[in-house]
Amino acid sequence: PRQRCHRKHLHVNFKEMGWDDWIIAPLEYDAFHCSGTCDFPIRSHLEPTNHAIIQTLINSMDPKSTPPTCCVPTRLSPISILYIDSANNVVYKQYEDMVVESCGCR
Amino acid sequence: PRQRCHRKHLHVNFKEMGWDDWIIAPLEYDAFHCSGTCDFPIRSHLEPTNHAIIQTLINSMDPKSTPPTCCVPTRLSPISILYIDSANNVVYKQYEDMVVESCGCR
Amino acid sequence: QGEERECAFTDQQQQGEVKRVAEGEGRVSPENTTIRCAKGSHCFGLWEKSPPGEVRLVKQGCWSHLAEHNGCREDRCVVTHLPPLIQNGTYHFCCCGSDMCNVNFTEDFPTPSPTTAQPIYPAT
Amino acid sequence: SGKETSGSIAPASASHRFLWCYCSHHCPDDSTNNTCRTDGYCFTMVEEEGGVPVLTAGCLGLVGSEFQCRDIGGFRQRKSLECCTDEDFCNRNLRPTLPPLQPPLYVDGKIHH
Repeated sequence: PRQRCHRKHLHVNFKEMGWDDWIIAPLEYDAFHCSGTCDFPIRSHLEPTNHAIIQTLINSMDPKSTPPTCCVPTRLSPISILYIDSANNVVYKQYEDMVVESCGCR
Repeated sequence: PRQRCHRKHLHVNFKEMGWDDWIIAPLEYDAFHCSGTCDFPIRSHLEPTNHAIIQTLINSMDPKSTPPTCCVPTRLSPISILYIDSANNVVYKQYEDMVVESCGCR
Repeated sequence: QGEERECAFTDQQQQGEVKRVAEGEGRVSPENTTIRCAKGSHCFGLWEKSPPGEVRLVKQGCWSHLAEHNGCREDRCVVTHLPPLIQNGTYHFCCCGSDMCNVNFTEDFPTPSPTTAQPIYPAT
Repeated sequence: SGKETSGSIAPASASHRFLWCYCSHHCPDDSTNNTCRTDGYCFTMVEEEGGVPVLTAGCLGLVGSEFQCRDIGGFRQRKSLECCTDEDFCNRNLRPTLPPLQPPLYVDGKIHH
């Protein structure tokens, strides 16, 4: 059966992306991502908005009129990155919204 | 060409949903919905998170590893609804997040 | 955003003044007959109209959040939709966009067309 | 179609306590022993999949419960959902039944399938 909206691993490797010329650490991390269907009824842990519920209802009545809602990150957390900036300084910075904490239907 | 993430009309008709047995007004409204692709680079008006940018980059490098990000509502607004509650009272209530104001890639 | 709106106010079920103000809807006058609504609001009214023509006022007040194409921008309160099924179809609702426009209502809705569908299996 | 059984048609807004529900088919990732917790309603739904009625159960949030716990005319797939909020795991006792098969549409005497 089709899997419903949930969080899945997403391994990010900055080295493979060729970013080890400016990122010192971390060179890889798990960003996770969201995947799966958003069927009626949308369970509470997927934290649907009223709009998402209305769109899901209309999609289940007439799939051609509107697509289902989409499984996307609803809560994200930061990671810290140590890198070399354009002036060759070593910089420690917190990057917001880099890791998916939870997914939902929107 | 595939259309990029943008807002589209979504006509909601409470009467057709059979809800004119509890909703007095409005009996229809435009909820809009979001549709379209989230390709690299994600434009600023689509307000991508860092995670969305990273996921889009990885998807464009290896589409099988992760899906593209999804075009979803990023700003919503309420509508007022006048309805009959379970105790047969006429209630005027503001329902949050009922109308899409803008879409983005998440 | 538009300017503040003044509307006629009636609440048969006294939904609770504090709750209403808390919801940012507006400030009810001391005499409890008008309400000053938030910027950009409209007014609405709800009446029960039952044969042979008796009309009872149910609710009047601010209509704060309007979806596009939902009307409410005229100066008069015009009932443009057939009454919904509720309360045996006696409810008449209208909304409008000028001060105190919801004191009264007028009707301008299509009379229901009789259904022409024929049952396949005529009653035996 | 959806029904709400706490003695009311439109879901009364449950006070802000949490409710434990029985859940099956798509429980939250962190759920244990087929249970979930919500600020809204427990539900049980029956839907027809491949001609076979399938029961699912779980938690619905308070936001949007007026819409999700409501009868809907015109679901493309035969399904019926019931909500409850009167006690923990109240959805164990819910027995929604599939709506009748849609009679063929007729308009002006012609049969439309």
